[in-house]
Amino acid sequence: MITVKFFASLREAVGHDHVTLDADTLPRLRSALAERLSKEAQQALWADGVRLAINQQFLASDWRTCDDSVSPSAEIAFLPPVTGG
Amino acid sequence: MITVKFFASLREAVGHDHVTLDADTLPRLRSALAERLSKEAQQALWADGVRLAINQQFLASDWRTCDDSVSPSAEIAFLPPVTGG
Amino acid sequence: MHRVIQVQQRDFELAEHYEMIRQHCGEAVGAIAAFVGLVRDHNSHAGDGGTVGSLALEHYPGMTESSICQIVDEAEQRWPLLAVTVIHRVGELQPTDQIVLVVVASAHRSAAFAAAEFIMDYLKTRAIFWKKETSDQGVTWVESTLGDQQRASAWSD
Amino acid sequence: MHRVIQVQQRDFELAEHYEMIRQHCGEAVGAIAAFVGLVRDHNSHAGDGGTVGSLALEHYPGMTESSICQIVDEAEQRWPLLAVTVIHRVGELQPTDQIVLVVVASAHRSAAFAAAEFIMDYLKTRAIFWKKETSDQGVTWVESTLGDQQRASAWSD
Repeated sequence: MITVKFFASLREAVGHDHVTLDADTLPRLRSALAERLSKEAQQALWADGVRLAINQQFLASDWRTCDDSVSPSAEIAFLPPVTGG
Repeated sequence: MITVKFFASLREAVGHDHVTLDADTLPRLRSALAERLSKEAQQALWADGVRLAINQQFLASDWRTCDDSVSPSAEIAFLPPVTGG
Repeated sequence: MHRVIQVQQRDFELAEHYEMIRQHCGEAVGAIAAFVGLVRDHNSHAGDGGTVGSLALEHYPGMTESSICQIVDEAEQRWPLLAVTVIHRVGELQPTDQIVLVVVASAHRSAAFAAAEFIMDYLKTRAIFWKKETSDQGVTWVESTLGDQQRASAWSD
Repeated sequence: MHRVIQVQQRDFELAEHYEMIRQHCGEAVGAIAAFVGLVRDHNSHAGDGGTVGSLALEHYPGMTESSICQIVDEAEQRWPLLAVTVIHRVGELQPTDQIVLVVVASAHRSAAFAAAEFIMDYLKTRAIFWKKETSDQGVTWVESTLGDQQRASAWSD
């Protein structure tokens, strides 16, 4: 089981700040999320500009098409577009 | 009689922070200064970059060649190149 | 290089961080540039002049601090800096509240100014924060503006 | 616009002027940029690394203040500013002493940064001050560097 965190507008869209899922690759993560989440939440996650971080490092490629595997201890997080300052 | 002030390096070159002179035009000011001051002091005053202020306003033209008249109550000052900050 | 990076709920004192840097740098420092961002009443993000009631700032503990560290690293590679302090607040903020503090010390003023502005431009677009604005026009998650993005990418030209 | 321009022998407190501006501007201010110039040990003007023992700053009372006012006027015409403070010290100064303070408030950070840097660049080249440096290499009257002059004239391009 991996922990998937959601921040800011994505947390609100999903309705939880995290979920735990059974997935050892990104394709399995995508299907697990598609099963688990509402259409609206999926739309928010799959939107342009949303980035995935694995162990607090941004995934360089697009999470929607990437086939990487994911370690079960990984900390996965979905981040909407940022703005500080 | 007009008061002529000297600042910074010019004050040191002239040896006084001001002199009083009898001059009602800039040409007369130049000859009065030439009479009154040492060669070294004249060299310092006539150097490039030295500016004349009349009543705390910079003279737009070169004081060494300008023929303007000067009111007897005017405050005349010689300013070497500035640097603040 | 002396470096302080903090993400915190509590307010900060410019003077405290300025004096800390000044004492640290001693006789080597010729220039200290500081910047404070504050919550305005008419925030540009609220569109046509909506009044900002309050702002909620959120971050990703750990990853946010690393994202600021990377920005400061990059500033340090570009300019000769003696000290950098970045304090960024999170949580609920009201108009007139301080949001962010950047203080940069260098031997020379051009480096101090450039690095402070660079850090702010990157904080706006690359540091991991999210802002939710509550105004009389509703609640919105703020995104960095096109102007912010252009200012940040101008540094890599 | 709130404006404070002072030429003084005594030291200044950044925090005092920052808070004054913050209180004056209220909810309109989104950005405050501040700059402090300090006396360094290795001053660029001392040429090949001479150590600056002390600095004596001289001014022309009245005309110096007007020259700073003109610089601030020009900054105000170029950017939408809410407040500007310029404090410049004169007299004998030692390494680590503060020389000059510039604080600029605006709704937007780009205006605050640009105006603060503009004012500093113009203070270096157009404000009426003279600096005499006493180092182990002797006594020299400092002139603004070519770099200073280029930075100042870059604003009128």
